[in-house]
Amino acid sequence: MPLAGPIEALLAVTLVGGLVVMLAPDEHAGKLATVISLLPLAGSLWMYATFEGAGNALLGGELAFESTVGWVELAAYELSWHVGLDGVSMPLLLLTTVLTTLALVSSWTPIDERESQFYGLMLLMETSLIGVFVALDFFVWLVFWEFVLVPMYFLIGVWGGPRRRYAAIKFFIYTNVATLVMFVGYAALVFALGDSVSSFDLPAVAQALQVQGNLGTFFGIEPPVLRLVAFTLLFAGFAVKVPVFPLHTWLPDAHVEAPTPVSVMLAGVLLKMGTYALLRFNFTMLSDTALANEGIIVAFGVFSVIYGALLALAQQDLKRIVAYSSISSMGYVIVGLVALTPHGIGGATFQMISHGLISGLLFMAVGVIYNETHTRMVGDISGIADRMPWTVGVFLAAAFGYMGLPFMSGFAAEYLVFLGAFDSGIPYAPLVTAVAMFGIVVVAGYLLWAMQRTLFGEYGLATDYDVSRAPVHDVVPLVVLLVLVIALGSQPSLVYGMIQEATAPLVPTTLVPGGELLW
Amino acid sequence: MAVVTEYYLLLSAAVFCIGLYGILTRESALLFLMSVELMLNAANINFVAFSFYWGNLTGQVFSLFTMALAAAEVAVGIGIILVLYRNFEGIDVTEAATMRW
Amino acid sequence: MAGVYDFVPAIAALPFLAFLVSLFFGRYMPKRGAEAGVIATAGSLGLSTWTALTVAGFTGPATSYNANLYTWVQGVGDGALTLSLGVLVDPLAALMLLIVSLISFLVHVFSLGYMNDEGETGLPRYYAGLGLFTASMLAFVFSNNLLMAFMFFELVGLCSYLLIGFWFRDDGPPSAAKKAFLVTRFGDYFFLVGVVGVFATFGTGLFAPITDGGTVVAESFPQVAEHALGGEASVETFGLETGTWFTVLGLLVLGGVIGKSAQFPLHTWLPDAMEGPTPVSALIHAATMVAAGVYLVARMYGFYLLSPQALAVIALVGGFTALFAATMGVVKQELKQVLAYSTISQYGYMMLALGAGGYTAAVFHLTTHAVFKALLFLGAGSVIIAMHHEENMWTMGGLKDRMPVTYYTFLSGSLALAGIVPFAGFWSKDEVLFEALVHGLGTLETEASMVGTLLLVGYAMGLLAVFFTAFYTFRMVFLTFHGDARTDAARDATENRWNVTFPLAVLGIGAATVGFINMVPVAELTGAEIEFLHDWLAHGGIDATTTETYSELLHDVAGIEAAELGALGPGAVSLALALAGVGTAWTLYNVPDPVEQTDKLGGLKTLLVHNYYQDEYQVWLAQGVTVPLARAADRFDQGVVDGVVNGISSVSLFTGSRFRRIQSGLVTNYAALMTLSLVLLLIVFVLAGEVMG
Amino acid sequence: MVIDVAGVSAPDWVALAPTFAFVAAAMLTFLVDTVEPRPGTSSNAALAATAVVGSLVAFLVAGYFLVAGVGQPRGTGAVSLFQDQLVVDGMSLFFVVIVGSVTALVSLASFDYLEGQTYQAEYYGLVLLAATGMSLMASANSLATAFVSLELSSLPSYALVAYLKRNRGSVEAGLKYFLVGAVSSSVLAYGISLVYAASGRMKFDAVASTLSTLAADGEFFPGILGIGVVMILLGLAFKTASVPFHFWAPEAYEGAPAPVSAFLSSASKAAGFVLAFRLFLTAFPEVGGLAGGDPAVDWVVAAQVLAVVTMTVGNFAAATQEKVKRMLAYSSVGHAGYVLIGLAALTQGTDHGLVLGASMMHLLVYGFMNTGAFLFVALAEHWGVGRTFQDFNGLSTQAPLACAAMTVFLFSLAGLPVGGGFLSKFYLLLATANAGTWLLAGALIVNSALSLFYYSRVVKAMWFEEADGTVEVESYPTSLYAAVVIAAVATVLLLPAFGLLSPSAFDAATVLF
Repeated sequence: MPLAGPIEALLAVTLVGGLVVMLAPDEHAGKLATVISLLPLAGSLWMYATFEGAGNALLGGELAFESTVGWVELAAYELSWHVGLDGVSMPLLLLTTVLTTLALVSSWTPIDERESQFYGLMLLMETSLIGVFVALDFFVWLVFWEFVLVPMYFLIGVWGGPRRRYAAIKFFIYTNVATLVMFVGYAALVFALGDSVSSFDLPAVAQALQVQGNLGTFFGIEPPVLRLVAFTLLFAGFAVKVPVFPLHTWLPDAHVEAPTPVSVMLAGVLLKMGTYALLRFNFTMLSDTALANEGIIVAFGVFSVIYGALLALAQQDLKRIVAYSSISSMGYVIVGLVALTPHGIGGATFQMISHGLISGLLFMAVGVIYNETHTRMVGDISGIADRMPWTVGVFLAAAFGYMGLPFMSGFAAEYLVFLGAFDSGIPYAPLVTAVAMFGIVVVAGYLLWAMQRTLFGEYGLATDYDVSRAPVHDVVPLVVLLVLVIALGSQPSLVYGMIQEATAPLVPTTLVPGGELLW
Repeated sequence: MAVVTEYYLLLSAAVFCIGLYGILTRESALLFLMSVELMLNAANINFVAFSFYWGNLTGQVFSLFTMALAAAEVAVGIGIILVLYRNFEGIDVTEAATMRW
Repeated sequence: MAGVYDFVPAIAALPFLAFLVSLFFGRYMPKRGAEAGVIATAGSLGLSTWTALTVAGFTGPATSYNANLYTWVQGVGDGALTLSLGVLVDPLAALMLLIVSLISFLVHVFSLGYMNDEGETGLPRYYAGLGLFTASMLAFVFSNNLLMAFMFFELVGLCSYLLIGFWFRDDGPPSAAKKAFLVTRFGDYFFLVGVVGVFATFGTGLFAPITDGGTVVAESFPQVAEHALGGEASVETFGLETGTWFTVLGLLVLGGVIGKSAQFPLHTWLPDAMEGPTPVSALIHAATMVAAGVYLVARMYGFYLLSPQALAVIALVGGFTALFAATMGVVKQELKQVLAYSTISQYGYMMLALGAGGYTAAVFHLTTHAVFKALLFLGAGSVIIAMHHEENMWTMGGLKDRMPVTYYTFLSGSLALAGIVPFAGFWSKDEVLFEALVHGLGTLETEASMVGTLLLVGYAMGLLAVFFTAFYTFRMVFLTFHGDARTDAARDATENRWNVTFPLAVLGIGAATVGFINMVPVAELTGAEIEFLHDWLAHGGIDATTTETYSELLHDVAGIEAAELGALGPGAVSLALALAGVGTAWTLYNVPDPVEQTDKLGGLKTLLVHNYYQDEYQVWLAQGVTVPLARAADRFDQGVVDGVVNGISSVSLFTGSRFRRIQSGLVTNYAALMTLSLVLLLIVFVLAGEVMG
Repeated sequence: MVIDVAGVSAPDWVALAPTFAFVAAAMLTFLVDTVEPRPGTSSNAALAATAVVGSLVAFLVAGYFLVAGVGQPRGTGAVSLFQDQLVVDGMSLFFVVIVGSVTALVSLASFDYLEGQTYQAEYYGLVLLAATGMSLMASANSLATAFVSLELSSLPSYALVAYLKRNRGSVEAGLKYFLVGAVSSSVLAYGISLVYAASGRMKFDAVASTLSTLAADGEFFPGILGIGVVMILLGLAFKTASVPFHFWAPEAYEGAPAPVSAFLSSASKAAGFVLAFRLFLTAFPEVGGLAGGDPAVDWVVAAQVLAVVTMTVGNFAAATQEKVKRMLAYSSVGHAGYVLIGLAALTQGTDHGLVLGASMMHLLVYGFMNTGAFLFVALAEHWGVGRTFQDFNGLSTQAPLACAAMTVFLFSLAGLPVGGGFLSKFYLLLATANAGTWLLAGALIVNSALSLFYYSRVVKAMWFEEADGTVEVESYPTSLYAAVVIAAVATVLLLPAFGLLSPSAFDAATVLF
C-alpha cells in the first residue's frame, strides 16, 4: 500500500508544519505552531477513537493503522518502512500529541527570541517522537530515535539557561553513545539469528527469538551468553534515556538548563522513549533473559527509586527537585516491567503515561511560577499562594498527584506496579516491593517541604519582580493536564484496557526463572 | 653466467635504504627529491631483475613507466620548490613548518 | 427494589458536590459557600438516618447491603485482578454514617459563627475543604473493600492537610499541615503495603462476602483467610507460615491505623493540628480523620480476630497510648491542646477495646466519644471566639456566668469525657475496661496466656488513665469557667449567636444521653433488655460482620476466652478513679485564682511539657538523619557519578591535545614516523608471520 | 567487442565514456584559455562552465551506466579493456559517480572562489585531469595501470594545493603534500616491484592465480610478498590519508584553497579506497585468507590495526583543534579510518558484500557531506570570516541558510539522522558487528561519540553564541552558495533515498568476491 496511512499523515503534518513555522515571522510563530499541532492532536484522538488493535505489536498482535513499504536492501536484509500501533504505542502517541500542544501553549510567555526557530524545532521533535512510538522496523525506529536529539540539542542549547552549552552537549553525547552501544547489541542478535530472519523488523526478530534454536552461536558466543550480552548492551543503551542509576547524570543538567516547555517534553515524553524501548526490546524479545536476571534488574529499579528520591530531597532548585523525582518515578517503571506479571507490565506502561502527564504538569507549574518570579530557588520564594492562588492550587494538585494521591493517575499506576511486583518471580518480591514503595514517603517529604517553603507562609521574593496572577494561557495547559490526570486516575481503563491487551502476551506462562543466572 | 636473483633483491633493498636514509637526514628539498629518485630506482632494479627471472617483459616496461613518472614528479617538485624558495627565502624543508598540531 | 441503598453513594456525593460548588462558585454566594455545605450535609444526614432505619428494620425487614458498583480497573487476561469500588452498608457502617454526617452538619453550622461572623477570608476554600473532607470520610465509611478504603483514607489525609493549613499566610499552620500529612503518610505506607499484600494474597479486598440470593458470589478476604487457616483454602503466603503471614498483614494495615488514629508513636501530628480552625479540629477529632483508623480496624475485625498476636499488639498500643497521652494532657496550658491529648488518649481506649475483643465496646466508645469530643471542641471554639482567639486557659476564668450555654454544654461534655455517671463516656469507657479485664483474665488460663497478660497490662494502663483523664478534664473546666476572670478579655466575654449555641445544645444533650444505648451494668442489675447497641451490632443481613460471628472467631480462632465476672465491680472501680481525678482537680484548681501546680512534679514536669521528647526524636529522624543522608547522596552523585562522566570527557580531550603533537609540522619527522611505522608493520606482519608460518 | 548499454549495443570503449568526459573537459579548458588568455574576463565563466559540465556529464553517464547495468551481472558483466589493464564494472562506475559529483560541486564552487585569481584555466584543467586519474584508478585492473593512474591523480593535486603561489600556507601545504607523496609513491612502487618479484604478474587476477599455483608448487616467498603487500597497503594509505601516511593531510587541507581541500578529502580519498579494495580483493584474496584457510600475509589484521589507529588519531586530534578547517582535515583522517573497516572487517564467516558495501556507501555520502563542509569553509573564507571556532560565533543570524546546510553536513558526518551519513555510519557499525570484530566496533563507538563533540562545537558557535559583530556578510556568492545548498540537499535526500543506491553498492561489492 502507498504511504497514505493516518500515521504517515501525522508525521508529514508535523514535519512540514515544523519547516513552515521555521520560515514564519517570529510574532506569529507561536500561534501558528499551536494551531498546526492541533492537527496531529485531533488525528491521534480520532485514531484512539477508532483504534482496533489487539495483542502485542511484536508478538503477532493485530496492528492498527499498519503500513509497510520497502525501503532499503541491505545485503541479505530488507529494511522497510513499517509502522503501526498497538495498545502500548497508542497511548504514548496520544501523550506525545497532547503534551506537545500544551507545551507549545506554555511557551508563549517564556520564549521571546528566535521564536519561529523554537516552535519549528518543537514540531520537528514531535515528528520524531511520534515516529519512535509508531515505527516497527528497527532502522526506521532508529532514525526517529536518534533524530530526537537534534531538535533537543538546539532547544536546550539556544534557549536554555546559563549552563545550557554544557547541558546540551552532555545530553547530546551521552544519549548518542547509548544508542551506538544498544545498536551493537541488537545487530549481534539479528546476525546470530542467521537465516531465520531476513530483516531488522522488530516483530520479525521478536518472533524469531521466541523460537528456541533459532539463535545460533555467533563468533564463538553461545546463545545463552549472547542473549545476556545483547540484553546487557540494550539495557545499558536504554537505561541512559530512562534514566537508570548510574547513567542518569545528564538528566538534571538538561532539565535545569532547558526552557520549561522543553523540560515538559523531556520529562513527559523523551524519558518514556527509554522505558518504551526497554519494554519492546529487553522485556519482549529477551523476556526469558530478563526473567533469569530479575534480581539484578529490579535492584537497578529499586535503587533508582530511593536514590532519586533522596537526591530530590537535597535540592534547592524546584526544577532539579522534579528532575530527580523523575528518576525516582521511572524506577517504578523498571520495577513493574521486570516483574513480568499482568499488572506489573501493564502498570509500568500506565505509569509511563501517568508520569508523562504529571511530571509535565509539575514542570509547567514550576514554569508558570518562574515566569512571574524569575527564580526557581526554594529559598528565594515564599507565600506565592498569596499572589497566584489558582496556579498554586494546580501546583498543589500536581504535587499530590506526584505523591500518588488516589483518583489521580499516579496512584493507579503505582498501585498496579506494586500489585504486579509484589506477587512476582522476583526474589523476595514482597520485601523488594516494600522497599521500592518507601519512595512514596520520601516523595511526600520533599514535595511538602518545598511547597511549605515556597507556596505558603508570608509572601516574599528575593528577585525584584512584581508577582501577579499568571496569564490565562499559562494556566490553561495546567488545568487540561490536571483534568486528564484525574480522569485517568478515576477511570484508568481509558487506556489501561488497551495497554493490557498489548502487554498480556509478554507475561511468561510460568514465573519460574527461565534460565540460570549467568553473571 | 647469471647472478642469483637474491643479490638483486639485496642491491635494490640497499639502494632503497640509502634513499630512505637521505630522506631522513637531508634538509634541502632538492636532496630530498634525489633520495626519492633513489628509492624509485631501487624499485626499477627489482622490476628489471625479476622481469628477467620470470621471463616476461612486463617488469622492464614498468620500469620505463616509473622513470617517466619520476621525471614528471621532479618537474612538479621543482616547481613547488621554486615557490617555496620565493615564499620562505630558501629550500630548507624544515623552514616551512608554520602549520602544525 | 430501588430502595434507600441505591442512594447510599449520594450520602458522599452530596458533600462532594458541595465541595465543587463552594470551590468554584463559593465566592459569589452570600455565605461564601457555606450554604452548599450545610444543605449537602443536611441531605447526607437525612439519607444516613433513612439508611440506618432501613438497616435497623424500621422500614421493613432488617437488611444489609454489599455490592460492587464501579469497576476501577478491569483486569485483562488471566491472573490480572479486577479492582472495583463498592458499597457495604451493615449496622456498623450505618451507625458511623449517622455519626459522621451529624457531626459534620453541626460543624458546618458552627462554622457560620466561627468563620463567617469572624470575617475570615478564603471561606470558599474552607467550605470546599470541609465538603471534600466529609465526602471522603463518608465514602470511606461505606467502602466495601480495602483498596477503596485506602483511597478515601488518603483523601481524608489530603483534606486534613488543606484544612489544617487553612491559614497558609502564617508560618505555623503550613508546617503543622505538612507534619500531619507526613506522619500519617508514614503510617499509610505500611497500610499500602498491607493492602497490596492482602490483594496479592487473597485476590480480593472485600470486607464482607457479596451474596446473590443467599449464594456467595464473591468471597471476602477475612473469610478466605479463615478458610486458609482451617486448611479449606490455600493462599500464597510468600514463604511464611500462614498464621504468621496474616499477623504480618494485619500489623501492616495497623500502621495506617496508628498513623491516622494518632496512636503511639505516630501521635505527634495531632496536637500540632490544632493550628487549624477549631471547627476543623472538631471534625477531625470527633468524626472523620482520627476516627477513620479505629473504624478501619472494626471494619476488618474479622481478619484481626484470626491473629491473637495482632490483637494483643492493638490492645497494648491502645492501653499505652491512653495512659501516655492522658499524662501529657495534665500539664497543657491551652484549651485545645488539652482536648488534643484527650483525643489521643480516648482513641487509645477504643484500640484497647478492639484488641481485647470488645468490638461492641469499641464501637460504643467511638460513638459516645464522637459526640462529646465534638461538643468539647465546639465549646472550646465558642470560648475562643469570646476570647478573641486567645487559647491559653490561664488568661480565662470565670466564664460560666457570662457564657451559660457554652458552660453547661461544655460541662456535660466534660463529665462524659471524665466518665462520670450517667454521662455517655462513663458507659462506654466502663465497658471498654470491662472487656479488657474479662478477656485478659479469661485468656490467662488458656495456652495463649501471653496474650492474656498483654491484655491485662493494657487494662491496667487504661484504668490508670481514667484518673488522669478526669483530672485534666476538670482542671480545664475550672481554669476556663470557674474562679475569677484573669484578663479583660475574659471579663467582657459574651455568649455567642445561635449558630454557635445550637450545635452546642444538640451535642450537649447528646453527650448526656448517648450512653443510654448500651447500659450494660444497668442491664445486669435490672435484667432489662436495654443493650440496644449489642443487639444492633449482633443482627444484620451479613453474618460475616455480626458480633455473633466475631465472638465465635474470638473464641475459636484467636483463642481468647472471657472470664466469668460481674460488670458492677470493675465499673465501680473506674468510677471511683474518675471521681478521684475530679476531686483532685477541684481541690487544686476550683479556687478564685488558681496557680500552676505543675512545679510540684519536679523533673517530671519538663518531661511532660516536652511530651516525652517524642517530637524531638522524630524531627531528628527527619532532619538529623534523612537530610544529611540526602546531602551525602547528592555529593556522591555530583562528585563520583557525574565526576566519572566529566572525567572521561576531560581525559579524552587531554589525550587529543597530546595526539595533535604528533603532527610536529616538520616534514622530516613525518618521514621518520612513516619509516618507523613501515618497519613496525613489516616486523609484526611479515617477519612474525615468517616465524610462525 | 561490443557491449550492451540498456539494449543498445556499443563498442566497449564506450564504457570508459565518463573518463573521456573528464579528459575532454580538461582539454577544452586549455582551449578556452588559449582563446581568451587574460584573466578576469568572461573566460572565467566559460572555464567554470566547461569544468562543471564535463564533470556533470561524467557523473550522469556513470550513474546511467550504473542504473542501466553496464559492466554488472545484470548487464553483460564486467567490461575489460586493453587486455584487462582496465576494467569497468559496478565498483568503478560507482566510484566515478562519487568523483564526478564531487568534481562538479568543487568546480561550481570554484567559480566564485577563484574570482580575481590568475591561471584559472590551469586550475580547472588540473582538477579535471586529477579527476581523470581518479576515474582511472577506479578502473585500474593491474599494478601498472594502478600506479600510473595514481600518479596521474597525484601530480595535479600537488600543484593544486600550492595553487595560491603567494600564500605561504598554500605553498607549505603543497611542499609537504608533495614530499610525503613522493616518498609514499616510491614506497608503493617498491612494494609493487616486490609483489612482481614474488608473482611475476601485474594484472590483479593473474597475480592471485599465479600466487595460488606457486603456493601449490611450494615455490612461494611469503616474506618478499608480505613486504610488498604491506608497502602497497601503506602506499595507498597515503592516497586515502590513513595513518601512518596521513601526515600530509592536515597541512594540505588547511593550507590549500578550500575547494581543493574538498576535492582531495572527498574524491581523492574515494579513489584511493576503490583502488585498495580492487587490488586487495582481486590480487590478494587467498593470501589474506578470504577464501578460507590461514592467511600467508594477514593484511586483514594489518587493515584492522590501521583502521583503529587511523580513526583514533584522526578524531582525537580533531577534538582539540582551534581552526575549523584543520578540524575538518583531521576528521577526514578519522573517516578514512571508518572506511578502512571495509577491508578490516573482512574476517572469515562474514558477509563480505555487506562489509565492503557499507564502506562504499559511506564514501558516497561522505563525498557530499564532506565536500559541502569544506565548501562552507570556502564560503566563510570568501566572507572574510576567521578560521577559528570563535570566528564563526553567531554566523547563523547573518547566513541562516548556509549555517543550516553546514549543520546538516556536520551532523551527518557525526552520524545523526539528518542525512545519509547516519545510515552509512550505522552500516559500518553493523559491518563490525557482522564480522564480530568487537575492537573495531568499540573504536568506532568511542570515536564517533568524540566526533559528535567537535562537530557540534562548530554548530554551537554558529547557533548558540552571540556574534561579536566584526564579520559583516554583505555579498552572497551565487555559485558557491548553490554548491553548498546542492550538497546539503543531496546529503539530506540520501537518507530516504539511501535504498536507491545501496543495492548497486552491495552488488558491486559482492562481485569482487
